[in-house]
Amino acid sequence: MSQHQPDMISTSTPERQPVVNDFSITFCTVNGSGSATSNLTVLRAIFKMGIPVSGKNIFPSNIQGLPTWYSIRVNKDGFTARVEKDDIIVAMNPATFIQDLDYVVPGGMVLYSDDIKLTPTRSDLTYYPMPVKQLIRSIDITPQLRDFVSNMIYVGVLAWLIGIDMEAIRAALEYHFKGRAKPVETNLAAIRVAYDWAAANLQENHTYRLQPMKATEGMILSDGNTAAALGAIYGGVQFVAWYPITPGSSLPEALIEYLPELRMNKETGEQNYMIVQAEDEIAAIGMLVGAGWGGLRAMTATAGPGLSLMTEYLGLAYFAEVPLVVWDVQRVGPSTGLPTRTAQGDLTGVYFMGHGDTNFIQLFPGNMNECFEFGWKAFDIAERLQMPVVVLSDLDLGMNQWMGQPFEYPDRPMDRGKVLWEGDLDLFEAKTGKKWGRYLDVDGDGIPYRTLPGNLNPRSAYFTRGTGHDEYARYSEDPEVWERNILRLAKKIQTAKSYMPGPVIQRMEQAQAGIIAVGSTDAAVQEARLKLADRGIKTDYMRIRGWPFTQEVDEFVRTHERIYVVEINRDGQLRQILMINYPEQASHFRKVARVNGLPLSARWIIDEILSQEEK
Amino acid sequence: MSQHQPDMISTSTPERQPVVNDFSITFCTVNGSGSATSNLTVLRAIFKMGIPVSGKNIFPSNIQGLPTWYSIRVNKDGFTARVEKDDIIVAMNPATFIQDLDYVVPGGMVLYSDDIKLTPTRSDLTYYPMPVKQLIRSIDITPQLRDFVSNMIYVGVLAWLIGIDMEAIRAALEYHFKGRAKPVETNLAAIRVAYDWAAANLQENHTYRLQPMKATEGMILSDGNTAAALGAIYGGVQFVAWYPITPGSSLPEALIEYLPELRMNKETGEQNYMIVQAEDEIAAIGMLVGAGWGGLRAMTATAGPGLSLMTEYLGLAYFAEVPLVVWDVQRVGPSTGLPTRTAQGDLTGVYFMGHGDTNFIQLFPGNMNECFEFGWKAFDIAERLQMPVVVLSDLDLGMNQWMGQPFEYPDRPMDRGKVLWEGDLDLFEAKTGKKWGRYLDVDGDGIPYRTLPGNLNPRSAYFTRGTGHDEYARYSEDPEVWERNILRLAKKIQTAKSYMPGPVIQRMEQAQAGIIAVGSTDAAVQEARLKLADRGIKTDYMRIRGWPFTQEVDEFVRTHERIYVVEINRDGQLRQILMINYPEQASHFRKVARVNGLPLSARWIIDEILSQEEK
Amino acid sequence: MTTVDAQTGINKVGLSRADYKGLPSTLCQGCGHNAISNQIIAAMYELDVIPEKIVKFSGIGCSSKSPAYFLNRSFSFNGLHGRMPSMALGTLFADMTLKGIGVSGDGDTASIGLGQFKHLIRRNLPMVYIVENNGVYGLTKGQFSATAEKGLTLKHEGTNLFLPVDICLEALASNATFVARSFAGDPKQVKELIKAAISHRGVAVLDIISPCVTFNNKDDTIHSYVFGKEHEVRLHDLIFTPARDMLTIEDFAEGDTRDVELYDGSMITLHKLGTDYDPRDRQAAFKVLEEARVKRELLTGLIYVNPDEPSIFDLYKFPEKPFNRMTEQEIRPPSETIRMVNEWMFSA
Amino acid sequence: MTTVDAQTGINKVGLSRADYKGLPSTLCQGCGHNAISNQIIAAMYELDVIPEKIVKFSGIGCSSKSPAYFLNRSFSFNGLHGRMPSMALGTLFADMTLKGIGVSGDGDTASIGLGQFKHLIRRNLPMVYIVENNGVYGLTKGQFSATAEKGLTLKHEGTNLFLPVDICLEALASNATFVARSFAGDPKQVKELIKAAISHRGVAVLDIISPCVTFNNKDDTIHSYVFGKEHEVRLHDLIFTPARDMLTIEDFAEGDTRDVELYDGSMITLHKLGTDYDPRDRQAAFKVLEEARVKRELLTGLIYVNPDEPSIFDLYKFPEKPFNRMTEQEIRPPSETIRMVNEWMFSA
Ligand SMILES: Cc1ncc(C[n+]2csc(CCOP(=O)(O)OP(=O)(O)O)c2C)c(N)n1
Ligand SMILES: Cc1ncc(C[n+]2csc(CCOP(=O)(O)OP(=O)(O)O)c2C)c(N)n1
Ligand code: SF4
Ligand code: SF4
Ligand SMILES: [Mg+2]
Ligand SMILES: [Mg+2]
Repeated sequence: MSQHQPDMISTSTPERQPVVNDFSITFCTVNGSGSATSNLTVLRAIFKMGIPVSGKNIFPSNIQGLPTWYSIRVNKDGFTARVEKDDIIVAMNPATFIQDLDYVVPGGMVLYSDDIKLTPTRSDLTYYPMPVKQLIRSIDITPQLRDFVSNMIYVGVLAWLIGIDMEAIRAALEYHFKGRAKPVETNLAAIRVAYDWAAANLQENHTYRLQPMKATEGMILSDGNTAAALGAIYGGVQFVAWYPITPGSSLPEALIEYLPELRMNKETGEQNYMIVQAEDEIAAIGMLVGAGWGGLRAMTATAGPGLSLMTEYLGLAYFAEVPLVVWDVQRVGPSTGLPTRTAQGDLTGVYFMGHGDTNFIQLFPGNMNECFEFGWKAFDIAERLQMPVVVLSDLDLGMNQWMGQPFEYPDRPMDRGKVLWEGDLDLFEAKTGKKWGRYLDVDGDGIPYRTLPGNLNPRSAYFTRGTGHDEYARYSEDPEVWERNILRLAKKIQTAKSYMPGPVIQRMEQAQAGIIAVGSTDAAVQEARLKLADRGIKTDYMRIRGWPFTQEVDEFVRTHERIYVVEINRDGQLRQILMINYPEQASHFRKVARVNGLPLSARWIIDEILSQEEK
Repeated sequence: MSQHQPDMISTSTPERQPVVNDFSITFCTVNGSGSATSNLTVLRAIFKMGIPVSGKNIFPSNIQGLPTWYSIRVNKDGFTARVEKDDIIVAMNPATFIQDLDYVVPGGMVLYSDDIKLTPTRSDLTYYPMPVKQLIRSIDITPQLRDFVSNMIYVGVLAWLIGIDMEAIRAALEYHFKGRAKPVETNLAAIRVAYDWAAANLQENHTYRLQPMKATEGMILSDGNTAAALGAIYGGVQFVAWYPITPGSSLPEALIEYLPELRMNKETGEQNYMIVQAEDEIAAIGMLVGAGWGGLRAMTATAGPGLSLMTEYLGLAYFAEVPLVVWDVQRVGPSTGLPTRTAQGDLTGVYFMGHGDTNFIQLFPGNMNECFEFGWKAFDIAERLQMPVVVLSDLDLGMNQWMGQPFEYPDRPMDRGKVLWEGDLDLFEAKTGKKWGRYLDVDGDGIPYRTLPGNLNPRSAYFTRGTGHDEYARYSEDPEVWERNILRLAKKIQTAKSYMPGPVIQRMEQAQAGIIAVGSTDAAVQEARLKLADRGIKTDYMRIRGWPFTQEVDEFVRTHERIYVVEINRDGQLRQILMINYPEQASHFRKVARVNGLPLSARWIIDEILSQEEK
Repeated sequence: MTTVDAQTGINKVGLSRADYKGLPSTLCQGCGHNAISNQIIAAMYELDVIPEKIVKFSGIGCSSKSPAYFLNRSFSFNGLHGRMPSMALGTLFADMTLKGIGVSGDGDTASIGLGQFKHLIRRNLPMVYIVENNGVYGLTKGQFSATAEKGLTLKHEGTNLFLPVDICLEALASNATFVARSFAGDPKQVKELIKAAISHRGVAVLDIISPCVTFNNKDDTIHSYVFGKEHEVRLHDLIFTPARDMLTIEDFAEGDTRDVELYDGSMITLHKLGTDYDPRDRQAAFKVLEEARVKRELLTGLIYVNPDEPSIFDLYKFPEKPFNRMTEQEIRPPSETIRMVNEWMFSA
Repeated sequence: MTTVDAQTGINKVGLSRADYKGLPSTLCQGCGHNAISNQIIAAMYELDVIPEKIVKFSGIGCSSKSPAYFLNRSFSFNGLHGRMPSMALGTLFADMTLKGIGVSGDGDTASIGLGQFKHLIRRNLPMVYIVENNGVYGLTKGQFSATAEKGLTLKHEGTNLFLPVDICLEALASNATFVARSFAGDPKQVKELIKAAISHRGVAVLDIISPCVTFNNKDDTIHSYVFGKEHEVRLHDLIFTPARDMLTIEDFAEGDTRDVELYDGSMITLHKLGTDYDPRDRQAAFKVLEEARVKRELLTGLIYVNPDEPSIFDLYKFPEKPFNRMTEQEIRPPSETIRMVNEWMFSA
């Protein structure tokens, strides 16, 4: 048994230095086969070894039997963006075997199941056929489990080849199986068998090696949706209505999982929150409008098609000044698009959503920690401004595992905004000398005071509607009343600026250009900047975290003549929003945008910027 | 009996020249009282006298009992825009009587029903109390009709006061009652009684006079929605699905009225069109997507809330390349807004509608004749490009009566776009050397060829979906396939430019600024320009008629340093769209935008531009 | 059987009838919807309801405007066309001690809103859901709604060719726990049904034929006053007695009546008219509806009730304090917990 | 009783079974939906249907993907979640000689799509509407749909607390003219029902229990294979005979069967099993559904049919030529007419 297909390729591996903690592995499998557990185990074990790592799942929109790729990038410097080529592939899917080889760097390694009888097309790779069936037979498990556990074979072989620590693997499995000994041991047994087989049969090849570090110490690993759900729980979420849709679903599903843990009275079994799976997204957002109006911290999570269905109700929420939070975990659109692939294509759609003059507050979390942070902060902003807030995450951020610092407990008390209860109405009148009116702007910030249903003060009730109304919530078609009200709503957007999270700005000395991005492209942009700097192109970088833009954004835009706007969509949507907000600087912005379902790579960003710089 | 409240005001009318064919009358009534017939009769009679006239109905969002105003502007120069003050009011509504007086110019006339016992607040007006009840009693009609016919009293009095021709009135009534003698005579009788009473009892006052002209010869009078419906019929509309909403409804209702006349086989009773009142707007647009895909010329009409509900389906239509036409007759939004008032507030909403990268083709009819023209042209564009087309009209244009040239029969054959029937598939292959694929761009213009259900060629069927697909309509999640397809869709927008109606440009010598507008503000802009010129501010004017913008638009934008963008919304939406399309010139555009439910007046545009010019 | 002081006109909670009024109606004179508003006012006044404990909801339409014309002292949300149910659900979770009254139209409920209507019923949210059913779209000036009778001809629309949606049948099919039909021209019945509805444990659907005098009131059409007057067939005469008045309950001849006790102990007394109809029998309900349809009768009364089925509030354990009065301390987990949460995240 | 040549496997329109196939399924192995696709293929093949005369429609879900897996030679539109009915209506007007087959899921039809589903039925559009009912959202990985049984527990979602929507009852309440329930584990019945459905004059609703082997197939749950096998109760055995084969119709013992003649002259023969169920009796249909629910039986068969009710196509007079083949001359009024139109516009 050798690591080559004996009769087809030269056995000489090019001499080179081992690559340590800096390579990428892709697992090519079919979905529904249980490979997710194996892949996550590898990811977590590497993380446990203290080595920076990231994982991205490229999966099909079906349940079982189609090609799936899981890519793990190991990078000692902490780069976590997608790379375009793999150093190692674990090729388990005969259907894609030949194409999968195309994505391996010269000199890379190919682990594959030896029942794939195809002839590899490349001779510059090292092949490791694995006797999966044979090895699995040697383990004592029920036939039903066999299929699932077979995926552990490649974990074992890989562990031996690149040096994954066995204790780290055990820790990963224990985490995955929530400490249940049985599955942990079964899977470990399979891994050991494979490991031992590899040790006995394979030639050592130190091309790619893992070496323990301390770079992940104290860090955590989470997907953005779970982080967002937890953040929302710390934000005191009280009402959740949702309708299943990829990649939004796992956010409410994390709420279903964690709310009982953190917000149910263990003794009485009483819950101080409600989760409703609605009949569709119109109903979900309708419930939020009702709940937000009623004074609850209300949220949903959805994706493109669901968001589009929410258009009418969000217009009402904007106009009737109802706080609520929508997480739009973006996938590729328009229409059903690529439901299991990532994009940043809903920016302008959200900005201008619906008929009439609306503007929606947007938050752009750029990493898993910000998902947590905006999870609670979004409520503060929504309630303070009495407006819907749309948080634009994406599939890559929301569904993939990311390293991050531990979640931080909110650093400030909740901001419940301007709410008047029974006694407050008199205080209001005493203080302002005015009769309270639901839409009366006494503070000059555009934000009126609201009362909530259940308030027993006979003067507290008011009539809410999507039609014209005056300061006292009375129906009105008066032209002046309309204009006054709609301009006050615009003023709230001005006010909003002081409640929005500012951008994250990173500068380089003598930067000759700027880069602006939002959200999950951060990792790729960070990496691209360093490599561009190596090529002599120094850049300042601003990652915007919300709209309306704060003053720092104005400043950055004003002070950079040439700004690359990096984003995952066709039309350069962030750039369009910037142009509208900064007409004087509109020509500063350059488009670095594409959408093909994959997270951007640093490589592509570098090439794009280089080619534009050359012009 | 005198024309003054005897005990309150001086009887001396200021001496002045009679104002001929240049004044404005507002009828202040309550809705549901039948005043619409009277008001339209006045409008039509003046039109019949050859005098340019326009009428605007400012009505409430209920059915009966609330204030309504109908303003008629008589202008010998053909200006039809709303004016801010009235010369004459006919005050029939006690509830608004006092406020209504505020809108009359000094020296103006007030006709009112003498059962309004309020004391007028202004002494600079001439008052004409009318004994409506008494006069109506003298006519022989059933009590049920009495209320309706009483509105004819003010027609008679007004006719005597300003000189409306009796034959013209008869013509107007005959038109209104479709020639039925009974109601014509009843109403005429009431008018005559009032006319005679006025002649006998009122002092002649020649402040405002009508003098027959020939300025409307050969012209017609129609509202935009009727014009659009008729245009659509000449466009061969085959399938209409709609859901009632103001101000959209009267468009499909005109189709219900006129389609049987023009498109039903009189002998067999067979109709070659179908009209469905859907259960809501989602269903309406869904039916259009089905029908458009099936090869029918399919259309709907709606307004803001309905449009918002169509968001998801329009995204599918864009992506699956389904031709269909949506008339958005704009009213004031966001949300339910002011359902019976006009606005141009859906421009950016439509431009960016829905999730993912979409762009929707927009048409902006600027007058009733263009409603007719775009009624048929929209189908040509939609089918040629295999895309949805949204026509943005508005309440003012759609529901008010406008003078115009007679409708012109389409000047070109229908463009049904690239459709292949049974035999065409072989021809396609012979010509292109390629197997036909639904999304194959053989012409390089981004537009593929389509087949239609019912095609019996076994190679004609294909699978349509909102998900990723390749040139042969096969499901695909391949990144390159996605990108290729979405870029081809963008190319269609480029191609579209050559099918779009160009702008209407009017220049002045040595113009120092430009004006850009769309749609129904045309009348006000035209008037403002002339008056601005009188004040020394010369302008070039471009009325844009669609997006994507044609080359003439590029040219105009490039060659004007200072461009006022006039529109009826809060955020300057047309300006935002211009900024996105012309980043290099983004700072050229100045905002002249407001929304309060009323059509813009020339006065306001002049003031806005003057004050900005001064800066 | 009210507890109003005959002299002062003040009820048990110290309010006069005026305290239950709304703004002057802007609907057409004679509109059935106004009659219904008046009965809501009367019912709430006579039941000693505290207006602040009611929240009003509506969609869009003439009917949906009517919450402005009753209970000025109650909060109200006039939302979107056809989508009131979802909104009501969200709000009622904000304070589960409140009771919702929703007013919708036939267009609002049976055309655009059919899905939300039925899903609301499925969730059995405690609220009164009134459909002011006139077979037509009033506010948009007289188009067919989905409850328009087959064969009805309207001015601009031609003739309706489709069978009507039967609101009560739809409610039943969705397992509604309280289904009644009434007629705006039968104010007493409307009032008693509203009283019973507000005391019901879950969603109470009232399909009230409410003529549109402007667009659909021709004598021979089923949604007109004249037709209703001539063709109304009451299943029973019905009297509602609130729990607190049970002592004063009137005595009827044994066998003449049938009592239905609601969850809160209040009682609906049904006087037989003709057959002995048992509104707890779901199959019977399907049957009488079908028969009435065939006979073209306007069948009114309490068609079905299941007083015991748990409402959505009963399916979970909630604290007594209204959600919307909870403090930060109650809804933000304590800071100690964050450590544990981070441990859940495979912290390294 | 097919007309396929036993030797060549070629049917009357010259096609082999392969001509009715679709692409290889990407659904899970064992998914009920695949079983149904196979029966659609068999039914169309045996009925000698020309595939180009069929248009397929679907919403979104695993079920809604399945049109890709049968009838490759038919046009197909896989539209939006819950909104297939409207789309189908538009398309079928393009060529009224075509017949539609819609495939939906229980989420697609009973959750998001309930309104469109019911309004489609109200319009009685001639098409087959199949709900592949598994009580769960397959494609989004196992959440409750509105047909999920009360008490069902799913991995990430907890326990369902609400009563299920009954697709057949909903269809009946909306005056459906053809309502059947079947089970993917009963392929013969599925096939015969599909044959009958495609010959029906209006909309034919087939609620087919179709187990989701991945997310909802526990033995004791009503949407599972095992439950279906154990609890299926057939109302009758049923055989469809197309009009053209009426001569060859098999002879059954008098009294054993009940025949239903469809509008096109084809015949459904029902063999009695137990009671003599008349599927033309709407009240009986309500009743058996209710009884089956109470007994927790999987009742299958033709629940209701009204073969004569006109379809939406019958309510208007249309020319024979398909709309989508009409020429400019046919749909643009001649130029002479413009003058008249301008006169209508009060031309001065
Ligand atoms: C999404 C949307 N579509 C259409 C409308 C226009 N609209 C307003 S009221 C109404 C119908 C109301 O009918 P119904 O519910 O029967 O109430 P009624 O006026 O008859 O009481 C419609 C279609 C709207 N407001 N929103
Ligand atoms: C508007 C919208 N919301 C949500 C989704 C996500 N989604 C896809 S399939 C599906 C449910 C499908 O369930 P069902 O109809 O029962 O089909 P099954 O997969 O069980 O066959 C959902 C919610 C979507 N595609 N569109
Ligand atoms: S139009 Fe009809 S429904 Fe509306 S207020 Fe008038 S009578 Fe009532
Ligand atoms: S997930 Fe369920 S419904 Fe979907 S294909 Fe698999 S078994 Fe079928
Ligand atoms: Mg109605
Ligand atoms: Mg399902």
